Amino acid sequence: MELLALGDTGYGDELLFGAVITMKLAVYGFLLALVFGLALAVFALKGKGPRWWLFRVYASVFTGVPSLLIIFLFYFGGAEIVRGLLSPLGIRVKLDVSPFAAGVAALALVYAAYLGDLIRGAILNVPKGQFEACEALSVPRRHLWFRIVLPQALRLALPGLANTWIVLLKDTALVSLAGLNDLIAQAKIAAGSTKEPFMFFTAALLFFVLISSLTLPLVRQVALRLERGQRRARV
Amino acid sequence: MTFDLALAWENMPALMAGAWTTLLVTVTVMAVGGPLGLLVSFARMSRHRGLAFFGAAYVAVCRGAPSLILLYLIYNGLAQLDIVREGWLWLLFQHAFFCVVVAFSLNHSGYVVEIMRGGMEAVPAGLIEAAAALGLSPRQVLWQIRLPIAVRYGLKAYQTESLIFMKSTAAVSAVTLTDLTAAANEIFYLTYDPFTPILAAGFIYWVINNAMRLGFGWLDRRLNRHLAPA
Amino acid sequence: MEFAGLDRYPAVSMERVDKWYGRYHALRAVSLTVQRGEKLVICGPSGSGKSTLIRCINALEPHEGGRITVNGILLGPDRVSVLDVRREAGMVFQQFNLFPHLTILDNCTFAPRTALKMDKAKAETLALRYLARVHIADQAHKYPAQLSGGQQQRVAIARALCMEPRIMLFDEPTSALDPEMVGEVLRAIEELAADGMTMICVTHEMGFARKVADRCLFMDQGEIVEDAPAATFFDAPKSDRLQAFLAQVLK
Amino acid sequence: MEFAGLDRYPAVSMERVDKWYGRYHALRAVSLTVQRGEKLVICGPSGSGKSTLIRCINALEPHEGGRITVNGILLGPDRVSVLDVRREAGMVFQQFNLFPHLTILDNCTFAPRTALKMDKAKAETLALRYLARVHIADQAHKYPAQLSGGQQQRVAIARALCMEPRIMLFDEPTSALDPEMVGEVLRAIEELAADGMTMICVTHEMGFARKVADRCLFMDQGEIVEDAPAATFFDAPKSDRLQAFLAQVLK
Amino acid sequence: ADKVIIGNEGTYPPFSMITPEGKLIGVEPELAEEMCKRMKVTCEFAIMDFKALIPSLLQGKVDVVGSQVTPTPERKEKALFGIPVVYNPDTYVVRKGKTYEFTPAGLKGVRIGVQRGSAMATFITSQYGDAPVVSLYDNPDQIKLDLLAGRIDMTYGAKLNWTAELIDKPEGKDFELAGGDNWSGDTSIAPEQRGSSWIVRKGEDELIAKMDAALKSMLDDCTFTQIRKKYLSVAIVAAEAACVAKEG
Ligand SMILES: Nc1ncnc2c1ncn2[C@@H]1O[C@H](COP(=O)(O)OP(=O)(O)OP(=O)(O)O)[C@@H](O)[C@H]1O
Ligand SMILES: Nc1ncnc2c1ncn2[C@@H]1O[C@H](COP(=O)(O)OP(=O)(O)OP(=O)(O)O)[C@@H](O)[C@H]1O
Ligand SMILES: [Mg+2]
Ligand SMILES: [Mg+2]
Repeated sequence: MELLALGDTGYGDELLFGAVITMKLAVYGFLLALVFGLALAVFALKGKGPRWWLFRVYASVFTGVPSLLIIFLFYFGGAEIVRGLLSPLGIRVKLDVSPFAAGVAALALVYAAYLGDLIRGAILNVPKGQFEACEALSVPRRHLWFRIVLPQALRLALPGLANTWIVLLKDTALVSLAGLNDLIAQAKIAAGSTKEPFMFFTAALLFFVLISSLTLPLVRQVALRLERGQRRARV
Repeated sequence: MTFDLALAWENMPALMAGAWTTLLVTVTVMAVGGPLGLLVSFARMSRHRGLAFFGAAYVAVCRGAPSLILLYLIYNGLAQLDIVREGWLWLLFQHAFFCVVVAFSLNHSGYVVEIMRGGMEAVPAGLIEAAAALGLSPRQVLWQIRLPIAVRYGLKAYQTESLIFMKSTAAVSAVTLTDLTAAANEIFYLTYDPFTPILAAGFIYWVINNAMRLGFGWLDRRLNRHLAPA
Repeated sequence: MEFAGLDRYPAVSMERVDKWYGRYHALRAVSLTVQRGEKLVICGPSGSGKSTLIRCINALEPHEGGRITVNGILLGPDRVSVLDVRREAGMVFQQFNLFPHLTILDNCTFAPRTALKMDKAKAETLALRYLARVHIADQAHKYPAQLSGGQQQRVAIARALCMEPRIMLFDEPTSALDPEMVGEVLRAIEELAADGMTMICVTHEMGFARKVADRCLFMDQGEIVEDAPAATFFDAPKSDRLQAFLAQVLK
Repeated sequence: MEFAGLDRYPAVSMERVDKWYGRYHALRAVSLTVQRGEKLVICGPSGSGKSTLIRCINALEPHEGGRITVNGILLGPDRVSVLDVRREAGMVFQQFNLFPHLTILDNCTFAPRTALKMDKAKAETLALRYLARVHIADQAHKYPAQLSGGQQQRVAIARALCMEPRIMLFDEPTSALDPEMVGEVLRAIEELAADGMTMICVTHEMGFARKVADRCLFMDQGEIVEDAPAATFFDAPKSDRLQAFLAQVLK
Repeated sequence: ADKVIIGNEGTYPPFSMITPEGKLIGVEPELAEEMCKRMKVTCEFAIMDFKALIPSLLQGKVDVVGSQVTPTPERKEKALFGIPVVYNPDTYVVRKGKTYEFTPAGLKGVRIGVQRGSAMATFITSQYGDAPVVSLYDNPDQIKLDLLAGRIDMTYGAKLNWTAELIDKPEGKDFELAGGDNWSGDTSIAPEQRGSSWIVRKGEDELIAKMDAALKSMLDDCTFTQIRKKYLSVAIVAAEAACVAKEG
């Protein structure tokens, strides 16, 4: 067990650093995916027009292919892709895509597709009457979206968001294969150096289980807050 | 960014062999993990406290753990135990494929439990009461009314999970199986071409993904015939 | 009918029945006897315990105190006789509660086949007979979602009849319907009543009550406040509470 | 009131208005003038276009042909004047459509604060005044789900009044309510009517229509079939269709 | 170049490993540090999976692969190889008491484990075709576990490592080396020049020349051998011969 100690005698601190990187990757990836997914949802909201089809194509590509391949593509080909996109504009940059950047970008783009679908569904499930009431009261668009529709959509989307968060968190494990020193990579290094793989892999497993188990009560708290007013006061 | 068509074509047999492994793993795990999840979902919803706790813990671990780690612990971890290695279990656990099926089925079934539970809870109480009022026994109500309706409710969520899970089978390369991703990586290591093998494999995944989607769509139409307009 | 002696028992008898939801006292020492063939209408304000009362008769809710017997079968707090009682009493709900994934015909044959182990052909003949009785046999192969509310409710009635119960319980069978569909469902119930079936019906359709009911109950706060023949119930209500209620409902 | 000349315009005028839902012709050359202060009740069978009519007045639905003017503001097919028109006409929906995550008070202050940029204190004073007018000021800090249907509908009325519209549109304001709660909402509307506000109300509450309406319309299949003062409308319906309708609704 | 990024795997004892303090140690990192000193450049290590090393080099993410790379024709097409830093011949590891004939017929149905993406894997397929059952692993540790567990009959890999990591250890008592020393690399290379090297991108001729010069000077003044001795008792390149002889 002393191998798991923090400080110079064990790999505990290395694992911890790895865990911080894993969490950072997951949180950045998720937040970006959320923002981007929201944009996609609003973009593709209306019926089956060209925008909807554009979104379908996007989603089909990014949800149809394993995130690992997209991480690899960005990591090994990202610089070339960006250069290719910029060169017609006459911009030349020297740039290197770090595994972290590739990971965040890939997770954000992949999960934006999932979240876009989820959020779009949630918005469509907000009763039409809410939109009509706002229109009838001449409420400006911005307020309609940010204060009436999105808070209610968030409540509907919450279970799905929590689920997606857990899936994304676990998907970060793949970025280690592109050379990021996240928790999994640190566990592999510690295992390789000490020849005690099980201890370190079990530790990593417990970390993931812990975080996803903590997610659920947290989500319940948020849900209770959002549910404010939805519950019928029992007398 | 260049896609080397000749290279992709030349390696098609290797990629197809990988895709076959991917499919085989996916289908086997769905066949094992689905019923397993159903079983555990009964424990999860049971009034018996011990069973319910077991169900909750099962979901927490199986759903929370990355399948890569789960797989590693089962494949390499169990092999360290003498009881496993010297008993009849070894006949099974010595095979990477078997370990893959176990690990992924645990993971997959963790999701199935929650999907089933959600579906079962969403069945309107009125339907269950109506069945009870018709004199059906609780067992008949469960199997003939609640379950069939819950399955319909859960189908969409199950589709999403299955598609994500199919893609996550890329982790099986960690235990010597050469699936589609591994096959693409082999080509990558030999050629160091960063685009061709990945894009080719990506395309095959995309095809598998959409084939599964079509399958689910067909199932959905069959099961939800009753919602179609007359 | 098989039991010659059956007629000696009342269809339903409740003696000082108490029902609690947690700490809420939903039925307070309710006593009630319904004779065979009688048509009983129950009304009362929301939350007064009407649904609870008829759900107790059908053992959909367990009761905590007192005795309930249905066609002579005692429904003790031990609830061993639940299935027997449920075969005596068919129930029609406000929300229809048809099984959405089964066709109309399957909805009707489902319980006879699974609970009574009736064979398919016989169950279908039976189902078509009762569907015809509520004038809806031509829809037998559709699914519930393809019918209007009024049609769905008539299917629900046929489905309950297929178990050949001796008593029918209706819990606000028309209150989830569009005004235009209320009529067709009430007509179907009226026809049943004319056949001599024992019926207990929670409803606020006063016109219907006047026409069909032998007896009306008024409930408030878990108690039966007034219990009178239909005529006097409406025209000479005794209690203040019923007077106030009728004044409001009849505007 | 600010415009001295305003009284010269009718509150609402529709000239040969056509409305299509895809290929379905929902309003067929409807013409209608509502004078300021007038109380208009619209009735008719389901699907006859009642909701469509009042939603067109409020520009919730665009119309395809004809002219609609509201207090003299022309609502052309170009719809540039939508916002102006919506400030003239408040609307109360069948399903209340309160914002479930905002308190009653916030529901009422939300539009004045966002659309009119009113400051918080002023908006709250206003809201409490209108909540008091529908007798519900004491519930201001609850959430909609904690109120009964009747109370929710009264909040919806107060919310619309907070925008100080000159015309109120009601689309079946009581048909989603339990029978006991209909009364309280109708009373609140009656009080408004007594204050002299212009009102257009889709409803099947004939008692209410008789008491409050100056004029009644009967619609069928997208057309106004009968347009008469309340008294003659009920007691001497001219068209066969209205006669049949009244016969059915009044049982 | 003032700053050179050196890619290393960190999980290949005794050549490369990471201490509990998180420090990269082993024969190769220490040699590399000394080399950098002599080249008067600052070096930085990037630790990653062996499989990611060459792609990272090609993409410019690292400047040098500082983990021994066996020259194969495909690799030589993509990168410049320095002088050998280790001649680590490949050999088979088998269960004691089993004898195999190392021909396609002799290995028919035999289960062999090799590392994915390695020169060894290519060697096995080119030698025996599909006669043996080849299992591919991400790293040698997994091969060792499966060898011990009995999932595979033999492995083929670097002799020095397998000796240090299995044969010399108590758990390796049932295993032995077999099949002699083999060269999995480019067979066109003369036997005395064989060995694995550090590599740089094509076109970086100046860098590789400076590296080679620094390494040569380390070999000449026996610093190379001193560093090696901290971890390994036997010589790892032919060029060490003089130093080894001097010390007796
Ligand atoms: N499952 C339950 N748990 C707790 N309280 C309940 C439950 N079901 C009913 N109640 C309460 O019991 C009382 C009687 O309910 P019941 O449904 O019998 O009323 P009702 O007369 O049928 O009213 P309604 O006309 O609204 O259907 C109500 O106050 C209700 O809140
Ligand atoms: N958004 C829509 N798209 C297509 N058809 C519509 C739409 N809204 C209404 N309709 C159709 O237009 C017709 C008139 O509808 P409207 O809602 O105005 O009727 P209504 O008189 O208000 O009926 P109800 O009493 O049921 O509310 C109906 O046939 C309806 O099906
Ligand atoms: Mg009730
Ligand atoms: Mg309408």
